[in-house]
Amino acid sequence: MRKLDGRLAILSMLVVVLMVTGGLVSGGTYLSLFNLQSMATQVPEIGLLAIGVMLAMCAGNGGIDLSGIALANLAGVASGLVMTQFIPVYDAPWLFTLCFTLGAVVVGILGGLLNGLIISRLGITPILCTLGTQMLFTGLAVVFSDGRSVTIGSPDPMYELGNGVIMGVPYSFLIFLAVALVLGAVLRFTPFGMRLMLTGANARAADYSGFAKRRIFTVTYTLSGALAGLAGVIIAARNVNVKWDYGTSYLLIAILVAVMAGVRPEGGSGRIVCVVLSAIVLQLLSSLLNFIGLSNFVRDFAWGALLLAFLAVGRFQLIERLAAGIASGITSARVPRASKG
Amino acid sequence: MTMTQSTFDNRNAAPPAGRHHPRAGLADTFTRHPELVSLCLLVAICVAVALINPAFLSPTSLIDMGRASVVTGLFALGVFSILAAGGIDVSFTAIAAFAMYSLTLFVLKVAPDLPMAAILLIAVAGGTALGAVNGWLVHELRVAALIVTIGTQYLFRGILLAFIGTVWLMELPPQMVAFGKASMLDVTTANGATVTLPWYFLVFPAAALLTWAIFNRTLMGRAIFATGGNPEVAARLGYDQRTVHLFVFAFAGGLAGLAGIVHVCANRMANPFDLVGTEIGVIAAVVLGGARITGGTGSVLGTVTGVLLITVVNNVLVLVGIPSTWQRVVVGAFILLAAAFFVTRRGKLQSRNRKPSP
Amino acid sequence: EGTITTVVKISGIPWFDRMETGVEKFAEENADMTISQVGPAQADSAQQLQIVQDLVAKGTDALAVVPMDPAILEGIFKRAMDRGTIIVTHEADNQMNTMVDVEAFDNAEYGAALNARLAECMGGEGKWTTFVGSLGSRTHMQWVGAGEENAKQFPGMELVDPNNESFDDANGTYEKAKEILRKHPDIKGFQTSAGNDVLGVGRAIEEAGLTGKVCLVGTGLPNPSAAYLDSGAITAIGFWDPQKAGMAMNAVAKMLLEGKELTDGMDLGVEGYNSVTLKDGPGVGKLLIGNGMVLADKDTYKDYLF
Amino acid sequence: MTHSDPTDQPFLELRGIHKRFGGVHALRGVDLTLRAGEAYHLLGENGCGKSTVIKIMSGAHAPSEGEIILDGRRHSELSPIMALEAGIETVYQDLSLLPNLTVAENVALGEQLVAGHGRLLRWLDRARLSETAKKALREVGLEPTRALLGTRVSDLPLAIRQRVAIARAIAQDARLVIMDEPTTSLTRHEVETLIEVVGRLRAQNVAVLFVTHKLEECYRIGGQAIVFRDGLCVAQGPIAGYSRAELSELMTGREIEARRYREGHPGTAELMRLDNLGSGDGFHGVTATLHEGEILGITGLSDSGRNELALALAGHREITDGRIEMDGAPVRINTPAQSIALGIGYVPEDRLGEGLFIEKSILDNEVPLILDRILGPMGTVSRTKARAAARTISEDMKLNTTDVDLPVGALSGGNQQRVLIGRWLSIAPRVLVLHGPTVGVDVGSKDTIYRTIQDMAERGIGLVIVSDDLPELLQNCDRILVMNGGRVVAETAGDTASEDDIYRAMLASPAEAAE
Ligand SMILES: Nc1ncnc2c1ncn2[C@@H]1O[C@H](COP(=O)(O)OP(=O)(O)OP(=O)(O)O)[C@@H](O)[C@H]1O
Ligand SMILES: Nc1ncnc2c1ncn2[C@@H]1O[C@H](COP(=O)(O)OP(=O)(O)OP(=O)(O)O)[C@@H](O)[C@H]1O
Ligand SMILES: [Mg+2]
Ligand SMILES: [Mg+2]
Repeated sequence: MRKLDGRLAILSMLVVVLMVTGGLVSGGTYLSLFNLQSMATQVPEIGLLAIGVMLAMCAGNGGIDLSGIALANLAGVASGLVMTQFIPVYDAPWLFTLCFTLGAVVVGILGGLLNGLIISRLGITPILCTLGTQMLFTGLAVVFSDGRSVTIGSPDPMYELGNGVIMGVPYSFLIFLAVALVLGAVLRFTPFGMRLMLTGANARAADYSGFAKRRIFTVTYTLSGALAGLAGVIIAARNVNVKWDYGTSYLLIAILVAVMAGVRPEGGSGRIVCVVLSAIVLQLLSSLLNFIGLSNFVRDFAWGALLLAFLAVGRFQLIERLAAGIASGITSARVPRASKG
Repeated sequence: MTMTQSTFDNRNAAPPAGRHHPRAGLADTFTRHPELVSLCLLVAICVAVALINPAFLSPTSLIDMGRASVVTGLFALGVFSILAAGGIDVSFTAIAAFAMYSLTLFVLKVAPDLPMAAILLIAVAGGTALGAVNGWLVHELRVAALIVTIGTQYLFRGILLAFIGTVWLMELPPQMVAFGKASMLDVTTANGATVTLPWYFLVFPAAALLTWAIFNRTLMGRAIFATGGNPEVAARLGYDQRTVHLFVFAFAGGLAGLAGIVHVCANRMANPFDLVGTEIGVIAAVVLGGARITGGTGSVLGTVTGVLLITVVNNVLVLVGIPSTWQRVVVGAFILLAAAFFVTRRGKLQSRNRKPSP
Repeated sequence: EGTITTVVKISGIPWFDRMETGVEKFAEENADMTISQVGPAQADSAQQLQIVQDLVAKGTDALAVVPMDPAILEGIFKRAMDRGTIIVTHEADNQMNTMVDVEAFDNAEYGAALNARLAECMGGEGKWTTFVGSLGSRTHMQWVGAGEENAKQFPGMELVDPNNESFDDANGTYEKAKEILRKHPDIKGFQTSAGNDVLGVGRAIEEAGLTGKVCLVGTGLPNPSAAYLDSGAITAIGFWDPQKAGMAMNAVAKMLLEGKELTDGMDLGVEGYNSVTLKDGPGVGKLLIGNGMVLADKDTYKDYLF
Repeated sequence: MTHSDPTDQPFLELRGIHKRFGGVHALRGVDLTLRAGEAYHLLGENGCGKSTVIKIMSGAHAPSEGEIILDGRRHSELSPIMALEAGIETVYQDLSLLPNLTVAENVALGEQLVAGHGRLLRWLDRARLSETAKKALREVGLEPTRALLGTRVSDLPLAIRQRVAIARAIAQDARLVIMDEPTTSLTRHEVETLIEVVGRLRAQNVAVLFVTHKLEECYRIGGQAIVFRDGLCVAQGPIAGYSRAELSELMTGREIEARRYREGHPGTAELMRLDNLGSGDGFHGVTATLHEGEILGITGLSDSGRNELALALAGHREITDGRIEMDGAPVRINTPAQSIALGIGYVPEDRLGEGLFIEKSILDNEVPLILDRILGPMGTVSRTKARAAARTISEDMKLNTTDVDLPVGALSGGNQQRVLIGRWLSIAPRVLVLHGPTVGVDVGSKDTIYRTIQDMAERGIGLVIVSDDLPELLQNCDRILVMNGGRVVAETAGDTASEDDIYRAMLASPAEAAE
């Protein structure tokens, strides 16, 4: 518990530090409403995918979801192709937006369900399964769209969804926060969420407690798929078009966001607020570097260094020690080590 | 012996499946040697492809696949070592890119006369050093290796591209070109095309042999498996965890460095953007070869088989006439089917086991 | 005064390094303006989108973008233009939301020209195949499409296993090319699209000892291709000079910033763009086409050292 | 071998050893002296620091304070390899076997590791490996067939694993063999073997340090008793000089008498009937009844089918023959969930591996079965209800803490087991199967657990205790079934049965038993 809160503290601190630095180096532009909104609209896609990765990790059993962005693209492509076929985009904007969203989320759910079933019924390791489905989903998107980008169009509701703001806050960001909030509550307060976390903590004990482990895995990956579908909708709304190869670099970034948020790859623990903050931190950092005009290779470097710094901070409990003074020794959590001699 | 054997008969000690099932002998062999499952799969695929297009069996295509497997193979051996110790690595491609590019640049700019042997040695040494950084971080930070190596992948690649260079090196030092071209075996086909099996191909079997020797003939190999099986217990039993961690990551790093140089020489140019992005595929190959992602299992033979599986599948798509739009679907479906085949083979056996939980 | 930022598909690769020399040249000539080039570290349209979005938010006056994927940038371009940002694009003749798209040449003409060169080498008959960077790359698909169209003039030319994806990775292209050489031992020609394809296919041809027996024409840069051109593994390369394209984009952006009018047949003051064709684009903007196409072979590539 | 005379300088001495884990002060100044050729019994309640002191001797932990004198040389801490080189061999409480290595490797690799002073870059001597392994396995009464040598430890049943662990400890020339609760899953005969092994070791002038909760064994082995309480050594002397009651009192600081707990009587209503039940090659033809409020004991050797029967009742093992009736109506039990729905609970044997969510809080560990019953208005788990439920369970089970947010890993073994049993009480089960309910639990906690068991019976719950701790069964059960070779071979009343009769039934060859 304490440790997670430490993480929350660092992440929040980083948000502030990055904002202040950005404000200083850009002479204020960085903190302009427009830029804040612009950054906020960039967070949701990767944020939703990272939450998906987190869910899979929390379920334990070597859980990970590599198929997120592929599924998001497939969802956008498939739903886009079908809906533009049957619904006049600009004549029935609301109907179209609704159906497209629904379609994409359904595709996401189906894809996630496929992952879930393969993992829980066939017992295939998640990393292998989602790697396979990642290619499958990408491949299907290529086949459906013949490799071309699919134009969704931007009827008003779609445009608003991707770029509109309410009281200065982008809709997409609000949707992301809402989803995070709901899922956070699901994980913390519903029987399913508690079972999910417990299963991740000890799958065999979960067995003996009569948890329907297979169903838990299935639902978890389905949720992750639904999030991917939603990410697909936001991508479509933001970019007007969807394409099968969008966001190939998101694969590692989503994992990066999740682990920076302190989600344990072994399962059983992780907090959604940390994932949200961690996504925001990466966004702030990457926008800041774009503002400064540094090469994007420096960004890779900075992300790597930041992640490692994070680990060091967590490992040596720097935050806790800062708070508690240098009272307790660092040796507490040490695993025995053979000394020479 | 003084005690009564009747009470101490160790029927239970025999593998549980062995008692009541006549076919258990074969089944048991499969459980103990998952690499045999992959081997069967490999043979099945080869037969299927050969039936569809006999050209597959021509020496030229076999040689081509052989050389195509070298870089992936070297990576895979490293990944296998790390998986066996219970870790995982996604930074090895970045290490390879780092080693190959900076070394090529160094040879071009500073030491054009460096003999090839020295270049290979430096590549291995450099890779080993970067790998050791991984190992050290994993050991000291005590977090999942996946996380650490995601960090170092970004870090290494970032340093390479931001501070060392991005310019492609099209003109390699002559000794590297020669190394890439030196041919061990030439086969001339009907249309006058020649296919050469270069000497560098031997790097893969040699590395596989070395890995095999380390795993099966040295204490280190056992210590790595011990760590993968249960790190705390291994530590208590006197297997120095720091040594194990440093060793596996350094070893994988060394192999990655070597792979990088082979890649450059074979490719006749040094492109710093190469390789990174292929890591998940390599891990898939190792897992298809029977190593579990949770550590403590796997074999060199299995790893080699897994590499060949992936190489074959990637290299016969055109041969069997799959249009390019469908190729991803086919590879994805293949991975899923292969994994399912694998798991059901193993699962059947395990259901006979007395273990209660699935 | 005024900032123009050029955003390329991916930074660090030779093609865009060459473009950067153009951008730098233009910056020297316009010392009063802030002119620079950036690009993502990975070939991913999402990364490029982020950069563009941040630059728009930063308040850059004009963006000269070579889209990784024009479709993906439609949304942000529209918003940028609404905000008053000048948008100029390159290699995106289907971009709806751009003020001017600068093309070095007409894509269909270019694809046909490559194919004509290939057909000439093949003597108008035999099997041939095509490579594209990716099935999603519109210009590449246009080029091979035009090539296919052109090849119809020669009944003896048979297209086999078309549109192989190279992902602009020389090594992957090499493997794929070898596989094709195995499957079709009698193949006579390759038409390739992405900048590295000629290197991979060229190496496959050379190593198989088929130099001179198999023809290879594709997009490539002179310097990297030099060795294979000399050996004859590459028959000819087609390209346009990214340096000039970069300068042209920036020149157009500057004119738009200054509120000047673009006219058909005008001179941008950049080689290859001395008398440009101005057409209506597919969307709100104009399509500006230069005459920058270059086809070079063994004998002529030395004139273009980059 | 060079062995020092027992009267000579001691082999190992601990002086003023303290050990702190974060805020937990596990050892508070322990002084201990171990001499060659002597047997020691380290006794104490759960959590008093026995395992910790052992880990300090074997180099697995570094002490926070104090010094270790090994063969006359002072050290502030030992490393595992130093301890091994000095001849300190340890069978840890968790056995510390490497699950993915073979039996031969587990037993004999240590020898080569020590020979190389812990250096790992050495060639492996395979011939020697198998020689050493064979010799050591024979010592503990396992026939070292090729199949056994090559079997992975994870494929072995627990009892054999324990013997493999002992074989590992004696595979090389040890000078001190430490065994932390080595007999928990051994049957009586296997214990006999172990006692013989200990005798032989002592004859070879090897010191042996035992940790166990089974006092009977200590008396049989003889030697010195060392009693720990709350991280301190409170008594040391020849074990024969202490009575059971004295030892219990020393350990707990209070008096506990050995007595039959069972006072109540089973009801008359039949709760569950097993009719000719069978499960693959686990067990067959099991017919039995369980009444309301009855406590039924099931015992047998580890391969007698008793474990499989327990698992089958809990839905973890397929039932292939026969049927189960509850309240006279046939029921199906294929999955744990079905079993739970029928009101059948199961407390697994392996507390840490199969029972607890060790990183999670006490609350999380106590409520997982009733998540659906403590919902708030929104269909979410009500934190207040969960907290209340957890508090009640904690109180019912007399946990030594009221803080339900504490990680359950911070509790001692006895308290952890109580959490686990409490989890099942929360669903008010009709039948509760307890598999080894007091394995590795000290006298004090045992007392609480037995009282709870009796309480449950009073409430009409049918209890099945699967155990090989015969006194436990005799103290608690109405009836005891003895299994052998997959069948029930004897049934005795709990108050009249004698340990000897039960042993005889357990140990008879299956053919004899069938008669
Ligand atoms: N790993 C740990 N982290 C934090 N606190 C711990 C840890 N282990 C133990 N504790 C604390 O130390 C206390 C003492 O534990 P101990 O095992 O001595 O309990 P106990 O009273 O002896 O229980 P029992 O009667 O079951 O033996 C625990 O109740 C707990 O509060
Ligand atoms: N790694 C650890 N971290 C924190 N506390 C620990 C750790 N190991 C042991 N403790 C605590 O130290 C105390 C002594 O534990 P130890 O395992 O030595 O008890 P024990 O006497 O062996 O008990 P048992 O009979 O249950 O095995 C307990 O309170 C325990 O919870
Ligand atoms: Mg205590
Ligand atoms: Mg203990």
